[in-house]
Amino acid sequence: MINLAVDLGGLKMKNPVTTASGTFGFGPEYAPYVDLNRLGAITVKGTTLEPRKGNATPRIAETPAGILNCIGLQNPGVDEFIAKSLPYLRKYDTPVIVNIAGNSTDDYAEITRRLTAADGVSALEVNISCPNVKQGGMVFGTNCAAASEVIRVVRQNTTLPVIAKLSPNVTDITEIACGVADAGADALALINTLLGMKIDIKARKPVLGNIMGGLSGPAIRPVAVRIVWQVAQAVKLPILGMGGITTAEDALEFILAGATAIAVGTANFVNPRATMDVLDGIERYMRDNGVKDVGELVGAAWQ
Amino acid sequence: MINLAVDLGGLKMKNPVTTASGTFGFGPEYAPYVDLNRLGAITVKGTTLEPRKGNATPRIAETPAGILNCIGLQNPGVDEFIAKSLPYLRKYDTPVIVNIAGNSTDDYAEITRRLTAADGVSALEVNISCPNVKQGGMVFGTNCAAASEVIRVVRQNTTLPVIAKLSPNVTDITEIACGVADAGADALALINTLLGMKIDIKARKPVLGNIMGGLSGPAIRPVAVRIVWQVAQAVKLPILGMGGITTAEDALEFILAGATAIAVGTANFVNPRATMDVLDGIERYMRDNGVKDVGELVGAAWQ
Amino acid sequence: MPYSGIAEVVVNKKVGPEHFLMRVLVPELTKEAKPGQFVHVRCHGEMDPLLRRPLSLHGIDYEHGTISLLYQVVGRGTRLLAEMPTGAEVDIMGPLGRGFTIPEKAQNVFVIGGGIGVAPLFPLVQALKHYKIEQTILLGARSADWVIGTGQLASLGVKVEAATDDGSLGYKGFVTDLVGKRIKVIKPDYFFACGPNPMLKALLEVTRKSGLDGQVSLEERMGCGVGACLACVCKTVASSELLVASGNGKTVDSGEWRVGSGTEKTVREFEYKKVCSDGPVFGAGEVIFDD
Amino acid sequence: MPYSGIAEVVVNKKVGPEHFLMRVLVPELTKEAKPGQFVHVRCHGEMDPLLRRPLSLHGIDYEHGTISLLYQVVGRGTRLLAEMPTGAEVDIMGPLGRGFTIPEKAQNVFVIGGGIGVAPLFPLVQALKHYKIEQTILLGARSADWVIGTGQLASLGVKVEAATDDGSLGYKGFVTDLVGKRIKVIKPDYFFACGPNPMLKALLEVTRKSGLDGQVSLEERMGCGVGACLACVCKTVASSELLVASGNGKTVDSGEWRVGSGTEKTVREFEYKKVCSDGPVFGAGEVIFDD
Ligand SMILES: Cc1cc2nc3c(=O)[nH]c(=O)nc-3n(C[C@H](O)[C@H](O)[C@H](O)COP(=O)(O)OP(=O)(O)OC[C@H]3O[C@@H](n4cnc5c(N)ncnc54)[C@H](O)[C@@H]3O)c2cc1C
Ligand SMILES: Cc1cc2nc3c(=O)[nH]c(=O)nc-3n(C[C@H](O)[C@H](O)[C@H](O)COP(=O)(O)OP(=O)(O)OC[C@H]3O[C@@H](n4cnc5c(N)ncnc54)[C@H](O)[C@@H]3O)c2cc1C
Ligand SMILES: Cc1cc2nc3c(=O)[nH]c(=O)nc-3n(C[C@H](O)[C@H](O)[C@H](O)COP(=O)(O)O)c2cc1C
Ligand SMILES: Cc1cc2nc3c(=O)[nH]c(=O)nc-3n(C[C@H](O)[C@H](O)[C@H](O)COP(=O)(O)O)c2cc1C
Ligand code: FES
Ligand code: FES
Repeated sequence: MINLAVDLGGLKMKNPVTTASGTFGFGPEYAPYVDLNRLGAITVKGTTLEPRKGNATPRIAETPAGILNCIGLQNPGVDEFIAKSLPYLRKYDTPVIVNIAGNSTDDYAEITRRLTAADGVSALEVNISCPNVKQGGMVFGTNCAAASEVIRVVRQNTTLPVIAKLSPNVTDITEIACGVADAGADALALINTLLGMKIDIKARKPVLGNIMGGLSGPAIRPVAVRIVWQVAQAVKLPILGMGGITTAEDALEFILAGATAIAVGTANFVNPRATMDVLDGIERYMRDNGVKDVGELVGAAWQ
Repeated sequence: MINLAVDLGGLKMKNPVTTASGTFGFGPEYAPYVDLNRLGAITVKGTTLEPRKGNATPRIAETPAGILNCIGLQNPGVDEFIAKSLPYLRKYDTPVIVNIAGNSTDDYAEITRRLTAADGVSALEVNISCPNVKQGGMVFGTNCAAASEVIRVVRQNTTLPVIAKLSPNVTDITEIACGVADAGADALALINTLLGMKIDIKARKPVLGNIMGGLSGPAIRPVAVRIVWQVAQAVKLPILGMGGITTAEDALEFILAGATAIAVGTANFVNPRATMDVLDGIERYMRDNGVKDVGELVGAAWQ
Repeated sequence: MPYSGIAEVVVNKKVGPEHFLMRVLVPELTKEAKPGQFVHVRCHGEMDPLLRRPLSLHGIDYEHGTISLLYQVVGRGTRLLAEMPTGAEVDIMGPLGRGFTIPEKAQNVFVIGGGIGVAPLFPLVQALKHYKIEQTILLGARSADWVIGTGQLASLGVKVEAATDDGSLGYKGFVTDLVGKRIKVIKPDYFFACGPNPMLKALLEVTRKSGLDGQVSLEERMGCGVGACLACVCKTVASSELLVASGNGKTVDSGEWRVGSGTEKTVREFEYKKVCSDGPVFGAGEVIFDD
Repeated sequence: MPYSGIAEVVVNKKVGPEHFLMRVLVPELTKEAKPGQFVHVRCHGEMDPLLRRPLSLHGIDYEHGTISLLYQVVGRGTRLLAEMPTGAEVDIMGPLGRGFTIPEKAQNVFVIGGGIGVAPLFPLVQALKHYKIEQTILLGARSADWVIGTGQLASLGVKVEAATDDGSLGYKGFVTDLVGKRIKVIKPDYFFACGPNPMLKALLEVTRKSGLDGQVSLEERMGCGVGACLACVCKTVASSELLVASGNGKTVDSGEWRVGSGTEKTVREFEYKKVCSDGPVFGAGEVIFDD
């Protein structure tokens, strides 16, 4: 028998495959294509205390082997999420990771309390790395003290596993990883998008409504694998790896680099069954290579 | 008449198109495909004081719409460059930009003196951003004080235009750009490669001989355009833009974002005539849009 | 439930200056397809270009299990599609989105298409014909060559009028101007439209002025196509709110702007809706175009 | 001067379990082509996969201006190549690199191929035949199916011997072992070889032990293909130096390691040479394989 189950900082997942926040909606959108019960966890769209409209359009642009997005955390707010989305998600036997963002540490504290009190939330992924919002977002994630402070506040207000989602747009990500580890994070999510932009040469202005956006998809995978590799060796926390994963082979690169679990993001848009294909492929690789427990592969490329 | 000539911090180029260091050898390699006289400048492979063997193989890996390289500054050393390559390059009516790297500020000082004394060097591009060498390279480029110090030393030892080539692997590139501007740089080259890696899932170890490598090619273009856009608005120096330019449309994105000149790198490997195609395309765009001077386009997306 | 998988290209041929018609054998998808819905198509198997391309259902052949797509080559994705030979496999998802709904009261309708916006109107025209609803089709394009499908429509026995920028076919000018003129004569009671956003914006000014209600099919850049990524949003009147024309000088019949059972309230914020899953077809009273 | 541009695919057909033969019409390239050189091919027009793929000249038809490529589908690039229909345009650069040189003294040679390494040997075999040099061709592969081109070689009237891992054709075992055995019998005075690096490494142990000189064609991952990027380097004996076998227990006839007019000196560092422009063919005495 093959064991695919993993423990991501206290979050028990039946397999290492989850969805990247913002690329899988709140669950029902991909239900026609994916058996949600087979996912290791469902990570939902970034949620804030208050409802948010998000940024102006265009919100997406295609780039070589990637996309830029500037959605800007459009979401119905935490209360509507609890009232409308959680009941749907509770029908599934799959843990729910809620990705949270805020403008201030007070926001993070309050949303943490509300979600901790709600029924059906399994872990919090703390987004301190969104490149697409003016307030909060990436500024927390590129400053070590601010990042640690947010995590400390979330930690103090919850008993749920806390996953800190870090920005790759920094000089030394291991420093921030160490900071949030000390502040009480149970796991790290690596990576959020790279800051990028595209210019429309006909109009002679930026393509995206918000000028800059976050670069995701296969294009960024080499950067993401490098960051997982570096952080896994510097910090003892388990890692949720993501960034351009489209196939099981890609996912295995992250696991071998040191990720305990992985998330499929942009690839869902290209192949709505990408999560299932990745899961099946990991299982096949393990069978073909006589790997009994997926844990044996975690960090195997440097251990 | 259309004016394509630009002034890159004192370096007069007959058009804005040059080659990215390390992707065009020392000139003769692409001479069968490109009329070297038509280039705005030729930027040669990174040169060090002493000859260097570079890193172990494999030195290149393909990634989605990009490549990773870990050449590691293999080069014959500055003296052999002056003796063997400069005489060849002097035959052309095209300025030569020599990309220099060193392990210490003393190295940078000495190589600067030797190249300044040599006949046929038009500008120095100071590589403080190579991700592929242990000593020197990127550590200079990610630390503002160190970066400024290198530029100061080069500045003190030459009358040639000094172009500082910066690393994108930093939290705030405008800070470093300001630092090297104050230290006396005449222009900025943006960007060097992003740090990345790839893992061979069969062998369960990194693909590249040097583990990590520099990511280049179309995949990184959105990041490079964003950096040019940010720096152009923060610093008064002219910018040599690069990162994934394969067509004239790509080049125009950089120019509209604020680059005075642009360099074609990885694209040479895909299309050996890429520099010429880019140049022709820029001219066509100017004609089609009634642009008389390429300078009118520089930064036009935000001005 | 939408299909997602491989389908066989049965026909792929040039039918206009930059236009191709592709017929695809995909019974699972066809059987649920409705006029106004779209499919999300992968143009090849590699990672660049990465995203799928949304294309409207131009033909739905329930009997043979095929759909057809009418597309214009405008960029890399559509160029790759145009290169697919007969027998090729194409990765396709759909049917997606909410299509047209034919209101009970409609008796005499305008079907308006601008440019490639004509694509989704064909199955609608067939449905209208099936319900014996009188219809006038008004198509706009830059010149005669660019008006696609008039022959096919005429063979259905429906009235087709064209407007071309250069007057090489039909009315010389914008189709929206033609609509303005013909509304007065034909006095339709409803309309359906598809075309580029600037055309639809102009059209809504015309129809609102005439008090004509209808439905429009919108375009927006898409990521997922299934409502998950929030890339494709458009501005709509906030639910249960009444939008009163604001400072830009237009006066509109407030009745036209009512959505659902909305009661008259103060002006409030817009609401973003998703073109891919709330649309692409929206009520004409619902959409807000920025200036 | 090497050609770089578009060429027409004249034939592209399956010729082995994973092997394809592509003939390309490209007179400008053909006229300068020599055995052992290669071309650098773009597999499609998009940005992923990005790099060109190096493929040896497997056939050079000076008369018709075509070259042929024999390639094994191992990854995405070669898969895309295999999908190209007759009449397709392929973007090709070449001829590149330095090919085989037939030494004056060679009278009776071994031509050794491992796996797809057989590809560049065909034009060489024809040249050797043209110069009336006696030759024995030794091909290694995993099994009978995987030995490509024996028929074609036999039709040239040259001796072909095979070695297969499973013994399904010819000698059961590695081609390098077969070479070891046949050297003693046939006593060749020179050899040419192409195959995967581990095979070449084993081969050089055999030939060095027997004092047989020759040339080997190497493979390394490439970027530019023209000597500009320094990606494709291989280790060679540093110029005008003599490599004395170091601590790993092998003793070699020092004469075998001499390069050019090298004089005997102390052990020094290796030198990196570029497979794309200094090679792909190197003197057997020149290359150093890491352990
Ligand atoms: C619901 C819907 C239905 C459509 N139906 C049709 C149809 O039946 N026939 C047809 O020819 N076209 C249709 N379009 C437009 C079609 O999707 C674009 O022309 C196509 O995506 C262009 O792709 P490209 O790679 O050729 O162009 P590129 O410009 O290279 O595409 C770059 C990116 O922009 C997006 N994009 C470009 N133009 C548009 C556009 N007009 N609308 C939305 N996204 C765009 C692409 O999807 C891609 O992500 C429809 C669009 C939508 C939203
Ligand atoms: C000088 C030379 C001549 C060659 N001649 C032939 C030939 O005639 N027939 C043939 O079938 N193969 C030949 N090869 C090997 C051939 O280049 C590779 O099999 C091919 O590049 C694989 O591409 P892919 O996309 O299918 O595989 P992938 O593994 O997806 O390729 C990924 C990357 O690795 C590189 N790569 C993979 N395998 C090799 C390899 N063995 N050598 C060098 N680079 C590699 C590719 O070029 C690409 O950059 C030759 C290689 C060299 C260096
Ligand atoms: C459309 C879109 C929306 C996203 N929204 C969020 C979000 O709300 N919160 C968050 O932490 N990350 C968000 N992300 C980032 C992804 O979760 C992920 O970190 C990133 O896209 C890299 O993974 P990928 O390359 O597999 O997409 C978003 C990404 C995309 C493409
Ligand atoms: C093979 C290779 C070698 C390079 N060598 C150097 C170098 O010696 N010095 C340097 O400053 N940059 C070097 N670079 C970086 C390029 O000059 C350029 O900054 C980078 O590749 C981004 O541009 P591109 O995407 O167009 O290639 C190298 C890049 C590649 C791909
Ligand atoms: S395209 Fe993703 S929500 Fe519409
Ligand atoms: S492939 Fe670039 S030097 Fe050989």
